[in-house]
Amino acid sequence: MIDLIYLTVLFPLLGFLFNGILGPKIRSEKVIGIVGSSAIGIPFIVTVGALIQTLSLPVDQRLNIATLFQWINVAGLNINFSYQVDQLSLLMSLIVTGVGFIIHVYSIGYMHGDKSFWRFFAYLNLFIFAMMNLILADNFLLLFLGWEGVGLCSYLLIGFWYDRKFENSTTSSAGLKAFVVNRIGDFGFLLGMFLIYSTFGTLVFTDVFSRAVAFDVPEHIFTLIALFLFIGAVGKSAQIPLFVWLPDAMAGPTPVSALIHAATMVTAGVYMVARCNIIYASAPTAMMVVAVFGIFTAFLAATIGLVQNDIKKVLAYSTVSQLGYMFLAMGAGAFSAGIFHVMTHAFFKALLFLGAGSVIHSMHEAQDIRKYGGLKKYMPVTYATFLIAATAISGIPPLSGFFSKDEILWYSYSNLGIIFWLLGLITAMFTAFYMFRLYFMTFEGQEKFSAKGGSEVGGDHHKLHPHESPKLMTVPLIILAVLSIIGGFIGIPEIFSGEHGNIFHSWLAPVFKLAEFKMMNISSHSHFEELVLMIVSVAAAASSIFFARHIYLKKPAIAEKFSSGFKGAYNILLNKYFIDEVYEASIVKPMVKGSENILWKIADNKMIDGLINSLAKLVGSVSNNIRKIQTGVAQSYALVMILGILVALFWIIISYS
Amino acid sequence: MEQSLLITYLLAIPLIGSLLLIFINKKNEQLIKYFGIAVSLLAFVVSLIIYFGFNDQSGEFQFIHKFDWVKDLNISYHVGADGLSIILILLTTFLTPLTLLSSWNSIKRNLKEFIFFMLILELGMLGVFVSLDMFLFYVFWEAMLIPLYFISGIWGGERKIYASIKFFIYTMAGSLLMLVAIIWLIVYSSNLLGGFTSNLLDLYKTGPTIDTTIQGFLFLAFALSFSIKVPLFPFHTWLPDAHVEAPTAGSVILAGVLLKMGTYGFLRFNLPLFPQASIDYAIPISILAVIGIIYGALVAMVQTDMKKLVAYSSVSHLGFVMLGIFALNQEAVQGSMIQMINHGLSTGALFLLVGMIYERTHTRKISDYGGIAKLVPFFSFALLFTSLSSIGLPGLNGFVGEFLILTGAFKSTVLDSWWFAAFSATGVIFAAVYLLWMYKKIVFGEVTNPNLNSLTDLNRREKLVLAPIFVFIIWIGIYPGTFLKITDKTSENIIRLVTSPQNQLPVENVDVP
Amino acid sequence: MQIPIEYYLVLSAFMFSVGIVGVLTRRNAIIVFMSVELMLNSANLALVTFSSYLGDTTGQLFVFFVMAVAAAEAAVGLAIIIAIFRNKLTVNIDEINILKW
Amino acid sequence: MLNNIQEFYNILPIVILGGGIILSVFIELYSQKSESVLPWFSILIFLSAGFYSLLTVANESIVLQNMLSTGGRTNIFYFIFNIGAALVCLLSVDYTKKYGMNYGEYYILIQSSVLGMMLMAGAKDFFMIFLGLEIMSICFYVLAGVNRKKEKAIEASLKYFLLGAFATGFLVYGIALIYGTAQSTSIDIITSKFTELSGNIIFLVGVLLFLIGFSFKIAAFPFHMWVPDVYQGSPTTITGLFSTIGKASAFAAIIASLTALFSGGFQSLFLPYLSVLAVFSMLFGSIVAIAQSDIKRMLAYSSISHAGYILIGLASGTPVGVAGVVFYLAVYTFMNLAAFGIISLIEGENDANLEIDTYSGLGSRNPVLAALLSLIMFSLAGIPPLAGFFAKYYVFIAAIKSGLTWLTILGIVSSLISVYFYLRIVVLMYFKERETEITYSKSFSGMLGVVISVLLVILLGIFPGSLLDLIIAYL
Repeated sequence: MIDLIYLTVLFPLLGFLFNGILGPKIRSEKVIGIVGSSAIGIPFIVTVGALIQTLSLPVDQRLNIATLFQWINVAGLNINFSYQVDQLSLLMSLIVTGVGFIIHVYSIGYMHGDKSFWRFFAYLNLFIFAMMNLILADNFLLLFLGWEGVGLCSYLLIGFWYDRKFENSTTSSAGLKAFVVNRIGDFGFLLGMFLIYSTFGTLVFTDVFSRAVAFDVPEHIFTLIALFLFIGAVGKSAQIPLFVWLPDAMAGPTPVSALIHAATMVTAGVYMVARCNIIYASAPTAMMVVAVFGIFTAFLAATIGLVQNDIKKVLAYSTVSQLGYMFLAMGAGAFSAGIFHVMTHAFFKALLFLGAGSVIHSMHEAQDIRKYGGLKKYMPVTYATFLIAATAISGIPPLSGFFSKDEILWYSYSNLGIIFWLLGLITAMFTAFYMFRLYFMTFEGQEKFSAKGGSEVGGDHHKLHPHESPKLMTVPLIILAVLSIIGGFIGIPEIFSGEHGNIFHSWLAPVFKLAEFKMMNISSHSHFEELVLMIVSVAAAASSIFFARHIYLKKPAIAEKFSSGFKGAYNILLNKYFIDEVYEASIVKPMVKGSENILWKIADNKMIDGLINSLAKLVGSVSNNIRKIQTGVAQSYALVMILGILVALFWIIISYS
Repeated sequence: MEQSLLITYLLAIPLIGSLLLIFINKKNEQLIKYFGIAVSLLAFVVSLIIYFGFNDQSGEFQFIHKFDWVKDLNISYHVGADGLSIILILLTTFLTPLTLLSSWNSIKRNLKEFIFFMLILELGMLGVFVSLDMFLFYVFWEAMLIPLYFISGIWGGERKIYASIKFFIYTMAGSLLMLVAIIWLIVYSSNLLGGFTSNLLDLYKTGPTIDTTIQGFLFLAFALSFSIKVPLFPFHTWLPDAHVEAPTAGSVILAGVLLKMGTYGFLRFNLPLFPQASIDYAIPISILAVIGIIYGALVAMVQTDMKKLVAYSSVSHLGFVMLGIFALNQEAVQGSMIQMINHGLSTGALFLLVGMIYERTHTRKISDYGGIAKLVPFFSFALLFTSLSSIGLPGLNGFVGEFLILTGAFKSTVLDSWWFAAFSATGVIFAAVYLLWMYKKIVFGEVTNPNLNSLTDLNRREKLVLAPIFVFIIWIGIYPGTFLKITDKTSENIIRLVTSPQNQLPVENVDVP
Repeated sequence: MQIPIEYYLVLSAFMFSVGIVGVLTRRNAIIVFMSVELMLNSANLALVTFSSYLGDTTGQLFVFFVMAVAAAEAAVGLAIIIAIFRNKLTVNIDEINILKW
Repeated sequence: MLNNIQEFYNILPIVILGGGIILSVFIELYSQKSESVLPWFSILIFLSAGFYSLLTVANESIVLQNMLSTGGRTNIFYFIFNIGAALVCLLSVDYTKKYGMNYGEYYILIQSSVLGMMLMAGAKDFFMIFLGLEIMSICFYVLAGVNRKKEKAIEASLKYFLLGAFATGFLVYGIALIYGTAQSTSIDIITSKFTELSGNIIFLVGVLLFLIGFSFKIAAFPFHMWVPDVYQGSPTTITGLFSTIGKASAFAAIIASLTALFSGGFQSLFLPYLSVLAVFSMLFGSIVAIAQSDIKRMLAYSSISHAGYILIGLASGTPVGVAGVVFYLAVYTFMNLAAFGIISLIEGENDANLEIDTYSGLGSRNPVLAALLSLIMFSLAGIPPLAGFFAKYYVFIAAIKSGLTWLTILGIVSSLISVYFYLRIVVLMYFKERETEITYSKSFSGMLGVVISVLLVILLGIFPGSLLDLIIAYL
């Protein structure tokens, strides 16, 4: 089954081509939906088959490469279209194809009635094709192909409703913003690739990592490579300072946000760091930088998330914050913990987004949570699944969120120190708080949506009555809810499951054994401490949930008092620390104005062109007044001749006297 | 070396075609159009035969055909092709029929002269890529100016006179200085080789023996002429005017092939003839190239006219090619050769698209457009696809060239500093900004301009023009091996000539004239 | 006692420069033409001097040719001047300047 | 005098010309419609003399008691002069009718001026040079003012006469000094005495004055002032005659008499003089030509700048340079004749259509003429694949071979400037539209003359080797 792995890439491409070319001609949404979803379903089955086959192999032979054909072969650079099937890539492709399939099914329902239905599925399939290339690639270049491919698809999908407004600008400019910020990240990634090629002479993962260990490369080179690659990851996974595009990415349809901006694309950065674990391991400073960026993003995003009033914005900032956690894990050297959180986060964050999607769907595109309330009785399934996801993300045992987040907190405490753990804990509390603030304002309490209020965007203005989403949308919610619950059990930490109990950790261990070997600095902390910290984090999460319940359910007035009380702070958080405005003023505006007035108008037109045109005018004016010598009188001609002759005679006499 | 007449046939076809054209009477325009396309397609077929006949294992010139032209100065009609010439010949003969097909009904007035000049232009371009005799090269190099001058002058836009004269004199100034350098080189090697000869292969032997300071001046003379053509940073101001005022066909050929003459010149003449000077001047020229990349991209960002935007993007793209050439290692030179083809395809397609929309709305102002996605879906897809190829999205052709150039520049021993590759890599970001910014303004959003509603999508003919280009864009993106294989030995050969010039000539005490 | 050759040469050079000054300063076309003839004759003088000092006849022979040519030139020149006069009623060179710049 | 029959055959071209002149005088006297007979008769004379001298280019000899050399370079010059003169006559057949100046003497004068040129080109003695020059100049003074009714023509001929005679004064004085110091007027004897005479100041002044006399004729910078007025004033076909074979003959005389001086050790002697003249004429010619509004005057300035390029060939002082000069003269003759031919066709009655803007829109109204004129303009600007380029290329090779790289660079600067005003004509013809219609005379012979010269230019451009090998063979 392993050598059929290329099917997982081929089918999404075929799906894209089918929907893309024949889409407009096929009227029925059913056919498009089925083709689109099966183009992801079949690869899921193939991946499961490959997983089973890999499990049967002995531990050390679980990395095999299926080569399709040669891509670029110039001098030292020999790159092929070839796919690497090992534990990490299988896991990631399981997540991508699994969650992807569910979201495809969901979007058949969600996008029902949209006039360019076929285009949506074509782009989604193209996205999966690019994502599969990214995670299955066996070399950096093919990974980069996937890397930019997903960036392109997120650009297309964010700007899907290209004629709709989005927060005083258009959806397409949000898409462009996403693409450009991604491109800035890719710039860093490119530099990383060049440095790898110039130091190791190849870009194929296996060779690079084996040479990374074999060659005695100075540490600062490793640090530089790691940091360059990290810039790429920051761009793609929306860490500080390049996270500004993720909140704007909410302009796209909700399934897009679920698939791309929660489950798969944004985790590409984490996957890449995990894949290059040996490089990061041999650059401790880079590890520290990753950790610091991670925790700081997590904390900052969580604070902004507290005050957002748009349901998708809250979830967007929560994604940025959770990604921060994953990078914190990477920074702490707990690669498998990071990947574990990627998996669990994919489940419950996708669920949250899809839940939000079904809420928006029933409330006719209204996204402001202050207008929701008491939807519990209208949308039971969404309510239940949303509650499960909220508890999971807040890290309440026994749900998956608890296991993955707690493991990260534990490793950050043991490898990085108390400050990281403390910040992580506070962020966890904020996460629990804003999740349940969202939950209570949406599902609990009395209905704040006015009966006759309608959706501001499109749709008819008939009486607003929320209803449960159709089967096609609720079944995926249920599946994801189940996954969010059982997802944690495969990664139970040793203290509960004994020596090799953590299946997840042992499954991924071979991939990271090079890094473990390099780091060897695990300090020995007793299990007792681990247990204590675990109890502290659970208690903190539970208390913030009750606190949120107390404010938003019992006395909403307190929220008003808080927001009016700390007017300044509230405003800063609401406008996300004015980062967008700062970027606009400090980078974009000067560049545009500068290039327009200075570069184009002055440098090009005035200086270079001016120089040449003035040269031409000079010759013209010179010719005009030289012309005057021809006075027309024969004698003046004779005079000029005589002058010439005298000069010649004078010269002959001097030079020969 | 057996004489092969293939290249002479290749040159003869457009020449005979244009002469026969005179006898077709002006009235039946259909016959003229079909005749023009048939001739250029025939030239394409011959170039394919040459491509398949080319043995890419040997870096030497093949299909050599030589006979005496002026015996006293030992000037001979001496043509041949190596990997570099083959891909550029293919690009020329590939683009010309497409441009003729695209200007099917955009050229109203005296169509016959237009096709005549296009065929002569094709002849001139092919001549430059195949001539191995310095004099013959110079004749084609200059003669090629006349048809383009007429094309952009007669069928151009409003300021066509200013633009065409500026283009003509700009290029003429550079090439005249090159003429002096060529003559100096011929005179210098006449002492070593005994008697004048303008045969390039002999000059390859004597060039490196010139002492470095004079070699520097000669290098600069050649470099000036070629960098005006490229255009390298300070000499680029003629390009936006020439593009804006030229008709669609003119700007496609101008961007598609003419700009490559400059880079071709660097690879064919500057590097092998003056190896020491090339190494000395590699860094200054690369600095200019990097400035060109960033400057071109930044200025393109603020353009209001579509064609000017694409013109400045060409300045930026060719900055990459120049950087690739002067990184002087295998990856970079290969990358620059493939990037020449990529730029020809993607910018050619961009100009074709701009031309097609201009035919319908007669305005090139970006602000006049908005929200045409609903009205012309295929056009929007085509424009997006071409912009992505021009941005250098991996999987499409632009990326292969750019990646190779940047890797080469990064690890190049001649430049030996990361900053070149780092700064030019920012060009990758700006490329995305200005092209997608233009795309957003034109295609997305609501339809603001009322008279856009009458827009019709691309008809079958226009799709037929774009299809082959898109096929090649994907082909080079996914499987560039076909083209990299051709230029592999050639680039090795050129680098070997530069880095270790072995001059077979016993260098006696040469008295410099 | 033979007159040293320099006397004649200085005389012919002097005559030559008088001719030049005549051409430059005089306004009337005929006078200008006469000063040109004067220059020619100064050349004849030099030729005759050289011929006699060198004892070789080619110089004198050359003088005949020069005189013949001068005569022909005179005929043609005067004809042109008459044509000018008939047409513009003036022979003053300063006024003959339609063609300029 | 004629010691054997072979000598007679060698100087046959001159005999043909002489006989032609006499016969034309008789035709003029006795036949009424001499105006229509004479042009074709003189063309016949020219063609026979021209092709005969081309055929007998091989037998080089000194004739008439080493007064005149024949064969080799001289015959090539004979060929250029006669073909050029034939084309001038061809062009002026209808042109003279247009201006009512088609008297027989017009052609007799042309024939005698060509005879003068041939004497100058083959001269081995200063006698012959002076004689040839004077025969040519006097005919030219009259030819300039042939159209008595036109004020400009008379003024032109007066200026030409006064300044021409003035220059001849210097020439004769120069010859006198040379004769005085070198004791002989035969060029071979003088060249053999160059070495010991190089210190003698009188001799050098003599040579300088002689050179100045001729610099006037070839319109080099300080002595060029007469050219614009005379070329503009005189009838267009005659201007063609002056600017092409008139100038070529002056160069031929310089080559005949002074090549030995320029090559040998004396190159350093007159090199500064020649290169200064070359630089100033090139730059002055092309810069002032930009400001011109009359096309004949513009071509006059362009002929000054072309004289500069030819001077570069002379300044190089090597046999290659001389070959370059000869080739350049041949190409330049045909280019200028074609240009002036086209102008004469387009020229209206009394000097209409001479303004440059009258040429706008010609491309659409008379495509053939416009195409021919733009071909010539490109060739004058020196753009390959036309002959003008190869001529400049060859001259530049000669210059750089003798180390004059800086002169070549100034040469290309001036040819760059010249590109602008040559191109302005093409721009006007093709890129601009013209409202008012201009009338121009349909003349078969004029068109034939133009087409022949353009074909010759293209031929020399594509196959320069044909003429060049001939020149180099008989350097």
